[in-house]
Amino acid sequence: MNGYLIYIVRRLGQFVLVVFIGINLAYVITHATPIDPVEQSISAATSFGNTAPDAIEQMRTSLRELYGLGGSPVEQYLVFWRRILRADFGPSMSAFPTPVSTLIGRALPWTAGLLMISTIITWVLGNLLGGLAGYYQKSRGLKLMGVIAMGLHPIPYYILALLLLIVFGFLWPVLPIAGGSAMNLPQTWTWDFISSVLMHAILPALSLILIGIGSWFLGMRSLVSNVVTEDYVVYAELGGVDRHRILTSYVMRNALVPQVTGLAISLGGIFNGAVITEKVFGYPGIGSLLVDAVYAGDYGLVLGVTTISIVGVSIGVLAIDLLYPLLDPRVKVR
Amino acid sequence: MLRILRDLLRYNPEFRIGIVLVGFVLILSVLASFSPYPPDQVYVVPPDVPPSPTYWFGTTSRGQDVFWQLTFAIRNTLLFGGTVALISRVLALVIGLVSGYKGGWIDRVLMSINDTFIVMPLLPILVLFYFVMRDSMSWLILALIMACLGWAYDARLIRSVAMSLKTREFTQSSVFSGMSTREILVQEHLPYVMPIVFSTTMNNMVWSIGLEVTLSVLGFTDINTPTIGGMIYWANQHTAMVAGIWWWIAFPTAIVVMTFIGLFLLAVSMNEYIDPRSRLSRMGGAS
Amino acid sequence: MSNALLEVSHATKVFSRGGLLSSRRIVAVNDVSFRIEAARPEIFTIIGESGSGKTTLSRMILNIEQPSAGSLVLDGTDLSTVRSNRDRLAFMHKVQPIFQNPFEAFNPLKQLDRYLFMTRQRFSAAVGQAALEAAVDEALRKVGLSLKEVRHRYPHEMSGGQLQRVAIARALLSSPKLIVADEPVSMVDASLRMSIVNLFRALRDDLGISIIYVTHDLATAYYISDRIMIMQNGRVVESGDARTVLNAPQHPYSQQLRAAVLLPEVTGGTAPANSPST
Amino acid sequence: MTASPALPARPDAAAPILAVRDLKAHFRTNHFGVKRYVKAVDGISFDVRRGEIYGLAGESSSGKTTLIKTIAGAIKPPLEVVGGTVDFAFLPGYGGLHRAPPAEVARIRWRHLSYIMQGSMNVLNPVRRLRATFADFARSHIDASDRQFEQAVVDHLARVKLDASVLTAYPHELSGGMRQRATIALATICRPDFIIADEPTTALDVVVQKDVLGMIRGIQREIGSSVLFVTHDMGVHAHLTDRLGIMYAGRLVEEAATAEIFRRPLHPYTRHLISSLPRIGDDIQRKGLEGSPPSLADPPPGCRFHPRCPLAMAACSERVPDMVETEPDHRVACFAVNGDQAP
Repeated sequence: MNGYLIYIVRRLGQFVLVVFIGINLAYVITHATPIDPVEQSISAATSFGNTAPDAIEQMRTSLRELYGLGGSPVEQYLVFWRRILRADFGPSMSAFPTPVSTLIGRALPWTAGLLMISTIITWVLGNLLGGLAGYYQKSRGLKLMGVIAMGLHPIPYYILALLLLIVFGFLWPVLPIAGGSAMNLPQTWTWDFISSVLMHAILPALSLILIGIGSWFLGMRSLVSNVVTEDYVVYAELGGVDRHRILTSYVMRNALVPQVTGLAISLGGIFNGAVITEKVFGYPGIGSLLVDAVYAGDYGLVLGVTTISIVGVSIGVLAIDLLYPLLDPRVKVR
Repeated sequence: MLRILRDLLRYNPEFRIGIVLVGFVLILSVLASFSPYPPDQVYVVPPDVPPSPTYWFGTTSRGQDVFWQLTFAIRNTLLFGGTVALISRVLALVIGLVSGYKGGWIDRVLMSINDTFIVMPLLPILVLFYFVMRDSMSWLILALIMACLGWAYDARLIRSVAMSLKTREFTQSSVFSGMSTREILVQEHLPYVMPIVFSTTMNNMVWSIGLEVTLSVLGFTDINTPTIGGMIYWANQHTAMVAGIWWWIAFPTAIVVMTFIGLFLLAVSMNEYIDPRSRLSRMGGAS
Repeated sequence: MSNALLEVSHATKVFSRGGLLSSRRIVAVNDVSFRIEAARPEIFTIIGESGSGKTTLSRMILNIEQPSAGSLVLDGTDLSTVRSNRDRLAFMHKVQPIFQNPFEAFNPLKQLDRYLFMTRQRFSAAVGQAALEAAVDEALRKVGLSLKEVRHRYPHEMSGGQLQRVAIARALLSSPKLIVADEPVSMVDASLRMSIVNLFRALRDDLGISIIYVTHDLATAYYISDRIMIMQNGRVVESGDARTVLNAPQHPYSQQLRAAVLLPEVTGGTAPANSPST
Repeated sequence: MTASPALPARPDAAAPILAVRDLKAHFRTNHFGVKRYVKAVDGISFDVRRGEIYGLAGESSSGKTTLIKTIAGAIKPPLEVVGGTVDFAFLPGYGGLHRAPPAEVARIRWRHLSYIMQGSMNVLNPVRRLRATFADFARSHIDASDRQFEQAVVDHLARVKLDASVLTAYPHELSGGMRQRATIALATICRPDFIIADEPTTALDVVVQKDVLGMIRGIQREIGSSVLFVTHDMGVHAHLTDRLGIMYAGRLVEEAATAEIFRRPLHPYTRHLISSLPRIGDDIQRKGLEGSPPSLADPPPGCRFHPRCPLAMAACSERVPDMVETEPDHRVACFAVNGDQAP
């Protein structure tokens, strides 16, 4: 058990390091560039329409405070960290005076829900089909699926989402193409609301699943075709162990071990996909929030979403890493 | 090198298709030099003309010829991907080889940083960059930033190979033949790592071009330099899809998908070629 | 007082494994001392099973691994002072290794003769292509090969026995005083094994090279060794003249090892009672 | 499961438990234009009798591993059986596992034919506890309640001096010797008629090796199985096997009772093999053999040993010598020994 403890401590250390480096990166980006972020934000925020001069001045003051631009670089750095640790990103510029944290809190469940469900479906489906394709290499259906996976895998997120939008939005309009739920429904736990949420989630989830499934499929297929040549699989075959048992407990089980690590590694990428997907389908998650915040020049919101996504993805990675030893008993001795 | 190319062409259908696709895209990008219109000028041709013998891929609502615009776009996009791949390969190679061969605390420090970059969600960070830089964001700067963020996974790959190479007996034979560390890394280990570098180059280009398209579509790049993503951005700005100007979006999309599938197939066939088992059977080792 | 070619005194190597919280210390080599005289070339055999520390010890002698405590002095030079590139070359000029797996001893992607020429160039004053080729050919002839057979060949084109000969020829090209051979014949086919083992004898008798032969095989050890040293769990349990020790081992572990040797002849006791051939 | 210490019935020479006839198994590969055709097993015939341990000796490229793979029915491309038959007494009429219907093969595996593989490190599923592995392999063959089955496994493990606690362990938690003993227990739990053992002790330390060999012998006597035991280590053969076949470059060159081979080897290759073995307490100078084993992709014509043979004659490079029963139970394939029976 001691080995597991060391493992956990190590992963926690890695988690802290990821968050630390990520947030420092955010600091460097916002503070070390020669451009004055305050003026940038104000010009972006005020470029549409007329804003009263004293409102601009008020914005300027609160932005300066928000950036922590006063004082020495060390003080600025400390102020920056203090705000991050308190999750205090100030009021949103675009939805003044709602605090940034409230906006993020509202959007986060949408993204988390969409991402979790579609990631799990993608991972399970991709590995299952890829595993079968690696084991039954002669099956025509699975070979065809391999070709489809190869074709889908390299398509950029945006293009695929756009294609789905065209197909299900214009050519065959059966699914809602925008929003997280029907506008007229109150957000309470009624069946109408839940089914509306699910209906609205189908297209964005489908785009994420289609785009992601290829790499799991191909990865698992090649892993399985390696695992079947391992001694323990050959031995089980020579031992007349039930074919089904060999496939599940010997082949798939062992091939899945690196795929779990792979899932942790790919979480950051999955999040990238979610941002564009949310934008295309008008999904009210933090991806949309981020994009709109950039358009509106809302510094606090952009920084808040960036920080939250770094922390969120790191927590996801940590969670997967902590589950990993359940799958691979050898972790304890390493 | 030429023999590898010949072998792959002759025996690997995936490589053949990949070469054809990538070759087509490359030819298209070369054609940019012969364009009758400068890429940054608008309303040089009648707007919204569907594909025809005069305008093969039609024209845009901004009065640009889609075909010639596309040649510029794909050239810039490929240049972008190539730049990112080149710089990040150098980083991955140096960090991977040194980390793997040296081991110890150097390895531990480098790999901790490395693992951090692997799981970092890059899009928000790139968006933050754009947010701060705004109009000063050129594609070269974006390429530099992405190269600095995109080496980690491949460095780990190279490191694992370097580590196993280090423990192989021929490394010690080389040491005791009087070779220096630099000579061993360059002459003995690099040949094993090069195929990985080639195949990850393809994957890295797919990755960086994909991100660039994403950012451009959102308008978070220098939209005045024509790229594939930039074209789609302008098409969206003019609601081309709703207006029925499908060719404005369809052709850039088709070209980028071709590029991706081509690069991906090249990477796949390369991987198969460098697979140690297949390599051994080609060389005809002991049975 | 005669000069020592190699003086190992109280050599100890500790590996620590584990992470921040619990680091397990593994004493791979524990207080080992022995000495090889410069004036009297010999085959000195280190015997042990896996985990005995014999390979770690041989790596310390090759200066691939540094001792945690104790010292190793080669021909008057303490190995811990060998740091600079020049020192390392001077060190490797005197000591050369032979490894276990002949198929791994050379880079499979490179031609074999490259290592031979490289070794000669680095360890002797270069004197032109013809002299270089003559030197390489001479070294190869000492191991029963010739430059003609090896030139432009890749490792996979040769048998394990041939490759091990090339490895020995390469080691000879630096004109070493000591060769450290870690299980050099365990992966060589039986029909070729004895030629390699005999070669070690010839190196000692004809060229005056001392050999540290690391093995688990008591029979070949008996066949070629002058002195042996038996190790268990990092410690030396018994050492001395090879014939004396192996004919009548004193330490219980040595006796156990000796008893476990499977003799290549069918003895009445082990033949099965129900043997159908009776 | 009642333990029957009784010895197997007196071997019946007319009905061997395994009869291999003129077996040919070749590798055919084509990678990026490099075609190879390796005749790894090229016309091998021999019998294994009931209740004996039959040893197969040979060097790294002698084809012995391919031979037992073919016998065990582990044939996957690029390996293919080109000709010949493999007949087990418990699987009559098909001429080999590779030709029998899958249901028949499933019926005999582990119940009648089990296998001990080379290298113990990777033979057991690394993510499965030993209890589950035992159940996977043996449960369907043993008609008992779960409790009784567990008890039978524990009793059987005791035979290889393993504690019941190993059942809850993962393979990596055991030492090399324990793992190999566990696989021996696994291979013998169903009391199979025939056990194929491929270098089961090569990776073990000498002291452990002797123990493990003793256990194999003990269990084999107790349950009366026949064993086909493959190793390159002549010491192990001398210690364990009843009869011994010597392979060289894909063919069998000599076969006799193990004691007979060590006492009076006839084939020049065997003679060399025996005489070159060093012995403690014996200082006679020993010689290596000139040349190298041939590549199986391009073997020499005629007798494959002739380029290295001190007794080579003209016929040796032209025709392949047959295995001839020179003396009762002693077969040799050599013109120099048998004389040239030219047609």
